[in-house]
Amino acid sequence: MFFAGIDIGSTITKVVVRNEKEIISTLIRPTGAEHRRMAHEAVLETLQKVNLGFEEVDYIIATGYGRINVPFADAQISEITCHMRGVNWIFPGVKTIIDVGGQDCKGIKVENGKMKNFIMNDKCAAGTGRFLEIIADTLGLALEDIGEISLRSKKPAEISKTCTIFAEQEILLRLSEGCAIEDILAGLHKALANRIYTMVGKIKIEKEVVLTGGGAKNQGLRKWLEEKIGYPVLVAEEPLLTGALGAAVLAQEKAGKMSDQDLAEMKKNRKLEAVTFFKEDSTSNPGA
Amino acid sequence: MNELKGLARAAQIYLDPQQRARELKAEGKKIAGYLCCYPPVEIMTALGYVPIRILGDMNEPITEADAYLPTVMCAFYRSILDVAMKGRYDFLDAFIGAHACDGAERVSYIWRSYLKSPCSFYLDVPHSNHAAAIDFFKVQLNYLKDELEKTSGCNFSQEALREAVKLYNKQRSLVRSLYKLNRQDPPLVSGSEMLQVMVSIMCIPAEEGNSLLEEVIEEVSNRSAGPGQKKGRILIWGSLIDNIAMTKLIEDCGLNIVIDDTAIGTRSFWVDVDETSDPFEGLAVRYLDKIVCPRTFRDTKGTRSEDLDNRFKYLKIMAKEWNVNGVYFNIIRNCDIHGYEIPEVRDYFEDIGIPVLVIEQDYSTTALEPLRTRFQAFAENIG
Amino acid sequence: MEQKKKKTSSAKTLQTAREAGNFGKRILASARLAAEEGKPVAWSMVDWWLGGTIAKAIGIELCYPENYGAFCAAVRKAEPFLDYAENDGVPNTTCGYARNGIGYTRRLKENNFIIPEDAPGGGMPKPLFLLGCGAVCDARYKWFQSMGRYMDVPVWTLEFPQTGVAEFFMPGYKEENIKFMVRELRSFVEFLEKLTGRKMDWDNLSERLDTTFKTHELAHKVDLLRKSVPSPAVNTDFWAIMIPHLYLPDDKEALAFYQRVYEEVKYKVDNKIGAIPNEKYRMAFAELPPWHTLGIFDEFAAKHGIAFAIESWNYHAPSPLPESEREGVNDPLELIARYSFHKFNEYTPTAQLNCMDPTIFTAPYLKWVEDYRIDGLFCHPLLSCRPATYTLMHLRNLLMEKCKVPSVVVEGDIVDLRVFNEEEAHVKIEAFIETMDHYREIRKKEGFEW
Amino acid sequence: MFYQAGLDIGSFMSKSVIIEGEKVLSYSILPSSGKFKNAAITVLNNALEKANLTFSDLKIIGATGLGASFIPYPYVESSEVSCQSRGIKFLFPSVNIVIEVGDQSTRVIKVTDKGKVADCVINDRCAAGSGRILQIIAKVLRINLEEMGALSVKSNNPVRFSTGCSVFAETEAISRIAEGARKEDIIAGLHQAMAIKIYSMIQKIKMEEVCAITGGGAKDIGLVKTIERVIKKELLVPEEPLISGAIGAALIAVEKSGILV
Ligand SMILES: Nc1ncnc2c1ncn2[C@@H]1O[C@H](COP(=O)(O)OP(=O)(O)O)[C@@H](O)[C@H]1O
Ligand SMILES: Nc1ncnc2c1ncn2[C@@H]1O[C@H](COP(=O)(O)OP(=O)(O)O)[C@@H](O)[C@H]1O
Ligand code: SF4
Ligand code: SF4
Ligand code: SF4
Repeated sequence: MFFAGIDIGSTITKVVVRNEKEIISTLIRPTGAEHRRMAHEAVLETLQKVNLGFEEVDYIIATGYGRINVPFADAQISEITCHMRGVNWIFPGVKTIIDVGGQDCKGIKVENGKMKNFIMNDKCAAGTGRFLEIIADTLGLALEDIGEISLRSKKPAEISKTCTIFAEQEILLRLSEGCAIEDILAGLHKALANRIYTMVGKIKIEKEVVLTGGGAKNQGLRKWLEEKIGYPVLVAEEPLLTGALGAAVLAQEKAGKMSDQDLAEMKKNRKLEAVTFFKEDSTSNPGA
Repeated sequence: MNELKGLARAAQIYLDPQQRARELKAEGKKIAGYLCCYPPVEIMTALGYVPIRILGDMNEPITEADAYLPTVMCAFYRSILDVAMKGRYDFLDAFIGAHACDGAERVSYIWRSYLKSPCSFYLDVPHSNHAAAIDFFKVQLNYLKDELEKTSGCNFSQEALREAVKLYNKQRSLVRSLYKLNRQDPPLVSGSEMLQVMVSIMCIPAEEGNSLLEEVIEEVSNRSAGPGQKKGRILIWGSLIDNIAMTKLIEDCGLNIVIDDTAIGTRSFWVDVDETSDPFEGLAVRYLDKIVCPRTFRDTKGTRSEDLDNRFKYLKIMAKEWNVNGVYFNIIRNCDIHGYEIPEVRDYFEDIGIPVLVIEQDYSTTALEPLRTRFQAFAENIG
Repeated sequence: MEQKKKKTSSAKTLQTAREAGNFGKRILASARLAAEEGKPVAWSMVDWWLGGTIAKAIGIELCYPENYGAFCAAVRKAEPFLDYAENDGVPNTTCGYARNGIGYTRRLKENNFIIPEDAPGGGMPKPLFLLGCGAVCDARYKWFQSMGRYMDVPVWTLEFPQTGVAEFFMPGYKEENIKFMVRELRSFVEFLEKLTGRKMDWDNLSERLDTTFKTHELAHKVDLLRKSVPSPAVNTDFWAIMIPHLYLPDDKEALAFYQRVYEEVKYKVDNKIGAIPNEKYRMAFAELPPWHTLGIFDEFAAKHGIAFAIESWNYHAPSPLPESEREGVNDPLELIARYSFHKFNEYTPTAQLNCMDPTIFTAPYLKWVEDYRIDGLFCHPLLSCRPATYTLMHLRNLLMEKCKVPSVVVEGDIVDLRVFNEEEAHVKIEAFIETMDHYREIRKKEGFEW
Repeated sequence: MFYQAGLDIGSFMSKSVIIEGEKVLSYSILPSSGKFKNAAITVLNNALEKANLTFSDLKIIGATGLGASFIPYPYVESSEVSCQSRGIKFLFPSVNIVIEVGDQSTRVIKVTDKGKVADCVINDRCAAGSGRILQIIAKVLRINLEEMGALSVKSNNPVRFSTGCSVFAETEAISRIAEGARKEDIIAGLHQAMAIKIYSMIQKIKMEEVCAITGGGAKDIGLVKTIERVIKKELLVPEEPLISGAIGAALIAVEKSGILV
């Protein structure tokens, strides 16, 4: 049997396809404006890599920011649950998950594989992966590199503005003053780590701590977070995939609870078509 | 007058809660607006006023109020002052402010510094249920009566007050009956429907409210398709909710709201007024002592766990009788009263194995959507 | 978090103000000593001399978590406590003192009630009970109730009625308030006697009251002296010297201290010695200060010649209780009630005159701007204390409308320095100088006194 | 008579003016591009050139703005708030209130008869509501900043933004485009959100008779119209809104130095 999880993040779309035992194929690609109708293609592409047909997949779960309207998914599950399950699958001993995504930052407490508590910041971009993207962009550096570069600093610059937009300006100001790029980057990463730490600290950080989501790919962020927390954090080999992985794991679980007949019936009804899955506006007409 | 009945009528009133009051005003009735659940509606009714609960508006961006209130305060009360400054409550004949919490207290003050009604009274509600406090509150209620009497055009009579007590006790018992219909699984009334009914009965005369409740009870008792079964049965605790955008969002995410302990909900109706020989006695005890809201301090007696039971036992009972498997703490940001209470109530529920979701919300419909993921994750977790 | 803020504490202009810090340390030290000797200690909210004096008269040592919050903030050690409280689920919007206190208590509990070694100022020992209060703000009892969470000790809340301006003048209303307060105090005494097994020492109480009245009278006289131009003392002095009159007014040493404060200020007034060189503007400050960055006021003084002539109504001793109120009152509890009620309502007639509500936090300023010849009001809305912030916008409206005194608003917090932006404060003050000039002219044109 | 220069080295744009007595002789505007020193030099030289003057003709230079400290020659510095209020008063003697929508902050200033600051509200901790968002959205929509206004005016169905954050507004705009929302509706929605924010700022210092708008945002006719609709008042707009701060800087410099005009 085959199961798929598709995590349509605000920034990056991730797909994981599994059989009963292991991951057999994955895909990571930007969610960018032009890809927002292409969830079905992302899934097909992932399947193609291992020569699977769409009908062969028994259960598909969509998660992430754009999960709400994926017509071919058999279920939608929030990314909080999916990340938790994905990380727990890789690190069974995990107690605290810090997920730094493109649009939000979450802290999740896990106890015996069950979610105990979570906290989420999504009102201000200042504590999210978007912050890093904007910095990289402002400095004309690749997102992949800024973390490493920041590690070279011996004297992190003081960044006083918290707002992402203003931090961007502050970078320019510091550059004009002749501050070294690595020091600026170190200052920014430190500030980001502090904000994330304060937020997640509210649910009490306990060992083992796993850092996941796109932010986990950033070495600088990881280091400064570890410094705040006081001990090392774990990171999956590919931290971007934990949400999709969790979705795939859940897919297997759900499929396991259904009869073959029901599964077949469900598969028949799937619609593999292009529909925009971003529909955040469903309650913007409240009170009516 | 109006053909709509039951839930449909409630939905209609909810859309413009002050409309009925304006109609009555045009017919020559006097209208009294009050804050929070502490000013006794019985006294207003006994003096010929139609009492209406003053509400905010989550749909209306707060602009005018910023000239009078800082942005760091409870957005519900900021919104109240905002819509009032924009004229929504200009028709009131009496304004009754109350010391429910600091927010309510200061807004009462500021309201009457700028908006003048023919009659206005600030009801000082003591902080505790000490014996001296109850007596003091009784004195306060008498002052309220005197003040209202001056402009009501009718004379106060104990008899009228006793009648009003009966009328509202009946309302309370109807509300409790309605909520009881949600003990079954799936519940018969959705959280949004319930909220529409609660808002409605707070904004129309008690007799009308009572018939509305009777209609609704009959309607839903016979219904075959209610809100349907969802993943979780939850209790909502905390600051109030007065807009169905909020309850709809929660229900959309797979949660049945079966019971609540909030100020526009059971907290205003759960307990009756005792029919004491001096009606003010019964009123003072009911409003100050029998309404259980974290704004009233209850003495610590004995051990800590006894203290906790003294403060929150009713929640445990609610949770059990309505068979809930999750609790949502609806905290309007900057609400100190509920804010300080979060850790204790959370632990209290978690001790009996019921998971809790805490959200500090901003009292604005535009800020709701980002909460969706949280409710969904909570539903997945308890479902 | 690393802080690179320049100067934190302020250079006080009064010699006595520099000494006042000892009182704060003394409060903590005597509480710890008492605890070591097995004597009862309680944590008390500032309750305007209601319960504290009574508790002390029965032999209980007090310390004040609120004051401790200000202390931790001033030495910039509050943040870990704030975090620790937030960690347990207390919203970060609640009172900074409260979060500091809750965080501290949580630490204390986890350390088996042995004061942590690194506790700022030596720390507060575990109390026998917690004394909350209903005056001014909900935090004063909700916060104490929350601290109870960690200690399993009883919490007592003293009632403090809050009256509306119109209601205050209703027939019999005031006496009902007093009656209520006296009954409350009586049950508090019963509570204490039961808890400690001691008997109330009424003579001791009367003596303490007597001292309190004397200390306060001096403190009040100092306030009156501060009306002189140039200002003999400024806000940073006041925030230091207030500690003895706010927390230890019934203490003989505090009384002696105030005598010296009075003499020092009197000398400066008589010789026209200003607290700051070159006083050009006189400002008032509402309401609670940024304890972590008091040095900023020195900078304002140096840069623009701003003297903060009066500030923080909440912390000031009231004028002496009028004779008419004392006459025939033999019960010390009634005296306390009348005095505390007086503190909160002495400006109610001013409020009535101006057709406004409330008295607290607003009416005193209406009188002060005239008495102290104030050019501008510095409003400090606090992110974490709403009670002292709720009425600031209203106050600014009133001052402008009734007295043509402008205000400048700089957001910040008492404890949480993460939300204070010094740079912003400087920019705003700089622009505000022009504003004050402008309204000076307007006041002159409209025939105001100053 | 003598020549005075005013410089406003903003985070986004550097502006310079040359004034003689009551007359603005010339001005120049350049992007700061993060190189404040260069921008300051070039922008002043350009204005001098336009006025046919040289540096030595200048009697005094006044400066303001985030990047003022990078100016390499002597100048008199004043706060941005004071400069805006003085500059606007110079342009519109009747004005009581100025709304300044700059790159980093939005300010509402109450101005005295003499062009001094009577009161002000500044929004500069969070970029939500500042002029910066206009640029961000223009970039997302792939249009020029200058085109925004005209498009916004055409909308009859403004999108309702659910976020205050400028960064997320960008993402939200992207989603809307993906859903097929029209550009004009997105821009109009943005303008609506900004206008409400500005309205509530004005409320904090109370509305007055004559209002003007300046700063980069004033160049956006859509924003100006939306604010006018929300506050129910017409706004005065300078011919070149970007330079009002620089004008004020020049004027204040003269006052501060005590030179007699
Ligand atoms: N190679 C990388 N190096 C550093 N950071 C990265 C890298 N790839 C992605 N990121 C960060 O991850 C974020 C996206 O994370 P993701 O968890 O996919 O969020 P979402 O699920 O919201 O799309 C980006 O904003 C970026 O900051
Ligand atoms: N032609 C234009 N149309 C619309 N908006 C503009 C235009 N030019 C500039 N702006 C806006 O004005 C802002 C810059 O304003 P400015 O007053 O120069 O700020 P600062 O002084 O901080 O640099 C930019 O962020 C941009 O949004
Ligand atoms: S939400 Fe909070 S501030 Fe608002 S009424 Fe309730 S207790 Fe008061
Ligand atoms: S007045 Fe403010 S600072 Fe003082 S205890 Fe109350 S909430 Fe805290
Ligand atoms: S501070 Fe900046 S990043 Fe945060 S909400 Fe405001 S605009 Fe967005």
